[in-house]
Amino acid sequence: MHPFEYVRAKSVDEAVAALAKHGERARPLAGGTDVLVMARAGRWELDALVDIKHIPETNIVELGASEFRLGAAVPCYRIYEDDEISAKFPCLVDTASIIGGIQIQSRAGLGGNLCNASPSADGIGPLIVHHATCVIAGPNGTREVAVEDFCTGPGRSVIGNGELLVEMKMPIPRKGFGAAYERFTPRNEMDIAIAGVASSVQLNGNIIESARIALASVGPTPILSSAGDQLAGKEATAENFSAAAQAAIADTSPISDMRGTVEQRKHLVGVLTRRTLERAVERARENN
Amino acid sequence: MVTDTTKGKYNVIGTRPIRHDGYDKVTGRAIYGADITLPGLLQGAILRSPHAHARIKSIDTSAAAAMPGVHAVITHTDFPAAEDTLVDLGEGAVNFRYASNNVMAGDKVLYRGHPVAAVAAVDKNTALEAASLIKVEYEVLKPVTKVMDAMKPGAPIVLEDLEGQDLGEKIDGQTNQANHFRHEFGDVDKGFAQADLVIEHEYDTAMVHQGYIEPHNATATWDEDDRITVWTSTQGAFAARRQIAGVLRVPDSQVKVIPLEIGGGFGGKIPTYLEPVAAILARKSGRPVKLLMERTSVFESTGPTPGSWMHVKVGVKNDGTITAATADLRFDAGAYPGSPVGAAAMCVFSAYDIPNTRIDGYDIVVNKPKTAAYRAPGATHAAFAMETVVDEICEKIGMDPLEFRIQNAAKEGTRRADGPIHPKIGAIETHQAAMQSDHWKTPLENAPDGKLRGRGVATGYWFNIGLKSVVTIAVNEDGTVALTEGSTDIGGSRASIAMMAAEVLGIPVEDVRPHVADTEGIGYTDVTGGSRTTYATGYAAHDAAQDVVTQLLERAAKLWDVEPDEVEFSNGSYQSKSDPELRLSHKELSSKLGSTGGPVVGTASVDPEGAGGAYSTQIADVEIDPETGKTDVIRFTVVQDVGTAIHPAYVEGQMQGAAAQGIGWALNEEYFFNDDGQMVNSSFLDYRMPTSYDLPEIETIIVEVPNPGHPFGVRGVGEVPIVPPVAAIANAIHDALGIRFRETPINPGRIRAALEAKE
Amino acid sequence: MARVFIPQPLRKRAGGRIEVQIPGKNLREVIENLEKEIPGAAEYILKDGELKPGLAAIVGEQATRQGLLHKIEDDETEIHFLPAIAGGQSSALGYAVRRPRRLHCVRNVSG
Amino acid sequence: MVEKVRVRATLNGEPVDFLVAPYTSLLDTLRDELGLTGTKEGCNDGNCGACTVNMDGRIVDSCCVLGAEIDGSTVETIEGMAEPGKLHLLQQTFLEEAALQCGICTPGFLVSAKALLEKEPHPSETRIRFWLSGNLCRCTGYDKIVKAVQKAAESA
Repeated sequence: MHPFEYVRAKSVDEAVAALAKHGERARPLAGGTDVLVMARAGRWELDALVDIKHIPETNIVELGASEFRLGAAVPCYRIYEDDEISAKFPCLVDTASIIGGIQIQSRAGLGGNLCNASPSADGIGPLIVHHATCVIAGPNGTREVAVEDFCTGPGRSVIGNGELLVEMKMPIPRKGFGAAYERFTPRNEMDIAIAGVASSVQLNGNIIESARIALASVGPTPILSSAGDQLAGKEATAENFSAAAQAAIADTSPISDMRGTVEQRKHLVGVLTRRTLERAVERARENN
Repeated sequence: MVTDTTKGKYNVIGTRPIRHDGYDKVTGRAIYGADITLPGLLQGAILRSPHAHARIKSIDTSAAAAMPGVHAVITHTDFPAAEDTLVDLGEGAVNFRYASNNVMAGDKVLYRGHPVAAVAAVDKNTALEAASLIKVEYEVLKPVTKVMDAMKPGAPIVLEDLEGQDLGEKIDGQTNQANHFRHEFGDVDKGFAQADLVIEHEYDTAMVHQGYIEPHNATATWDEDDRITVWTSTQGAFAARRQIAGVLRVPDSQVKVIPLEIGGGFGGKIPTYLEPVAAILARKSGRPVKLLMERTSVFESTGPTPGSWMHVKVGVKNDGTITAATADLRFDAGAYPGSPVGAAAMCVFSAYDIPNTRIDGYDIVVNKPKTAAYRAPGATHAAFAMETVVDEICEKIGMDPLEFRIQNAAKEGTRRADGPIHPKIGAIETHQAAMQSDHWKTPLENAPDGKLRGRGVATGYWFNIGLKSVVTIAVNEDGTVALTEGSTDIGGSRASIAMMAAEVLGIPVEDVRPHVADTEGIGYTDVTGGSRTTYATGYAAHDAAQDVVTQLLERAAKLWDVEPDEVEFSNGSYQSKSDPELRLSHKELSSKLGSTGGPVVGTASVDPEGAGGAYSTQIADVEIDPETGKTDVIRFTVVQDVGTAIHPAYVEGQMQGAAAQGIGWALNEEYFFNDDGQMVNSSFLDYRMPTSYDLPEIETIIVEVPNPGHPFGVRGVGEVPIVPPVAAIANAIHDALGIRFRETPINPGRIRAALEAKE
Repeated sequence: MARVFIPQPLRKRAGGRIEVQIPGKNLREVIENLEKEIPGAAEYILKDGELKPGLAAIVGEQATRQGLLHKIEDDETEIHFLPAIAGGQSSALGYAVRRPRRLHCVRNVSG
Repeated sequence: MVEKVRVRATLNGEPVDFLVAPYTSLLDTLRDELGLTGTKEGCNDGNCGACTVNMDGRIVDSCCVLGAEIDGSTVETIEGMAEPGKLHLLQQTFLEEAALQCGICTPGFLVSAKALLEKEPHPSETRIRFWLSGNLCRCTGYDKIVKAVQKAAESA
């Protein structure tokens, strides 16, 4: 492993400055559960890791009147151990409680999961279906990017040299909103999704006003499927969910590898789309 | 019927004391191989081949050697030419030339992860950085990783100088077939003609790893007197010594191996990998050198158990009598000859009494790491094939699978299909106990909506081994004893060995202090493997304790001025036959040793022949989500004849641990190779061993049919419980889905594909 | 006398027989006499006057640990010669390499 | 050459002050720099839990933490679990229930289980199995480990 420096940033500006100084040879360090493993495996050659866990902004967990702000360094456990967040964002609990084991969840968070930009990330789909926006700080100020536009390829994102994901923000769900995430893995825990689907619906009676469906592990990036749009205005019925599942499958472009085959992944997307829509609708009805 | 021979018969045996080494292990004080440190210690790193099969054109180590902090860089040219000879290692044998080539490649790399160079430096990171500076020029060759591909004409040749054998005849020309042997009894054609039903199938299993949590490690010094000392994690210090000495071409006595605590082995820590490399680095640098293996290398470069292709055919009459059976077993040995196909052949039909049998075994080299033992090596593969055929037979002729197994069971006097006659065994008792288990008697509950449930049963045989063990017992003046043994303790054997000594001496087990010695602290002792430790080292402990008793009888006689035969020993007391007043406990007598001739030390060296065989019958309930192909094991019972359970808690632990490994093997574990022959899932993340959240409680039923070949009736217990699980799970999945799987792992992808084909 | 079961590779030379009755007080004598009955048997079983590594001789029901000195107690004693494979480390019989040759040895470690 | 960094932390209740290379993991820091070898390496990539330690009240895989990161933190390892002369209840139940075989995973399991019982004194079997899923054991099949945790919960 190439020897790197450890920089503990106390502010966003300090972090941005440290990242900018080293360009491609620096990475932010949040949970470390991916970045340290990859540095050790020689995936990146780094001169510096910039610890962002001591910056107030990246640690924010704020349930406002209209917006939920989640700092980029907030570890998974702070989501599922917070009753209020758990009640309002059960879909985030779905994902936060299955990323790694308890040890990983003590450190890893959705921000790191996002920046890691893995096609199989469990955390990105749920953010997409919650209409989350990424707040990115950089040498030239702050910009915002929709989560679905954040990843640009396997392990690649819109984050440029010197830039730092500070927080994700998303609207507080209105009444009639429900979301759910489910992945398929051969083991019950400690595994990588062969396929994952996050679904959200805004329900009015039995009519789906709007829906979002995001897919994991079936393309080079997490995918915001068009299947959600097709559900808009339709009734929450098994037939419509099946149609949405077919539409979701059509949006995938999976590969066959050690974790699963193209056929298996497409099939699983269908199953999980149906299941997460059912669960999202259930939650939407509870949230009335 | 669970026999209950132990209860009430013994004072110590059959109880559940706290193990002697337990305190160190729960407090973090126990010293494992990676924990050792020495003054001036250097850290090593190994550069390994990225290719599965390639010719090494050149190695340039100059940049690494020039790096500050680097003390030694070595390649195969630093190794002596190893002897081309097969040497007995107790449990198996080793060819030093292959062993040497395996720890450091010569002109060819034979598998991904094959070591090509090594570095010793001031710290781990410097060593790793230096290793990355070594330039190796390869000519990449086409690899072959599957047995059947390696047997095809025109297949890439793995070992250019291998002389293949086929039924005793040398094979002309280059080949990947190291050997083909056959066992044949009776007339199989006649037997199949007598059958009303003949079932035959082909099987294909993936390579799997033992998955011990502690990676391999070795620390070595090579002093000015040419004395080599190695601290390592090994299943056998003496076997390690022989391998190290063989590769280094020095006499065994020049090498001292100090076995430290061992973090799991299951057969995989019998071969040495890092030890000779650390020794040569130590010699070249003049400093102690430590090598720790990365997890990726543990998968890619140590000894997993083979992938296989098998064909099994069984004929049966409508009344359930087996008339004939044949097996064709083809195992990949890895890069060098020596798969466990011989053991597979010994076991494949050994749970049954079959009049006409033929077994063919093939040992095939491929571009994969050299296989090593893994808990009853070969038997799990064989049982997967045989036991799923038997399940199909039972289904077709409408017979209860346990009744069928009892009707056809091997018993004392039955000839095994590989020749020898079974001694006293407990196959029938094990099946009967399974039949009477709560699990078997409780019908499977209906599955929740959308799920399917099934139950499967399978049985397994393992022959167990004896081999050499030495034990000494020194009596302290306070009545406690120090027990020294050469068997490394992986799963609590210090406790079971101490218990047998305590039983003989009539003292509490806490008064026995067991200690595992290095190769200069005890006589030659074979590896902890083959389910032999509690059997053979326990046998030695029994005999050494008897030796102590004999000597203490003489001391008592001396004290009382009578002849030794006038003193008797019972229940831990020495007493005069003629004068009931003359009576001393072990403890009292121990305090008088100084005045009767000095310390008493009992010793025993054994090489017992009566290991006997063991059977395990297991019941699995599964629940399957047909939409995703996910299988959950919801109930699992292991029934096993253990002879005599010395420490029942650790016997159960062996049964449970083996079952868990077997469940992982059945459902998810595999070496996944890409087209270039590279393993692409060499991490715990993607290798997918079961976690606590993947398994149910594993119920255990201990059956005790004492082994007449052991003073306390012990049979080996560690290996046989991994034999049936894969077949039991496959049979349960069939029960749930109506589909037979003949490949492992039976993972969700395979189940989905089969369901789709069925739809 | 002992009942010697002919290993498969020797069966052709044994005229297809599966077992033969061979005299001998101990295993060494039995093997010597087996060689007279089936030429080549000793070469298959022995190396440097001892049982070959990688080969297990079963005398009675269990692999012998006494080797060639194992006494043959009665005429019904069975003898089998099997690949000694308990732990995978090893191998079946007869592994050899075609061209024994030296590895590139620049410097002998102990020299 | 990257300079070492100074770290001040509380380790098993004692203040520690040391220098460590910034790229060194907490696992290697504990084992190689501070001599606490009770924390074990199994995979070095966060998938086996053998290196589990408690950092500021949360269990973490110490291979996925930098030694430099613990500056200002409180860390507890297996070495800090027993009081002098007295085992922690979980250590005792692990011994009584034969919940260890080779013992290499045991420190990690104990540190994990301790954190669970401190948070949830009476977890269900399912909850125990879920909580411990980040700790791999290859010897026991987990059965006796789960029972030892249950026993400790019952006798607390």
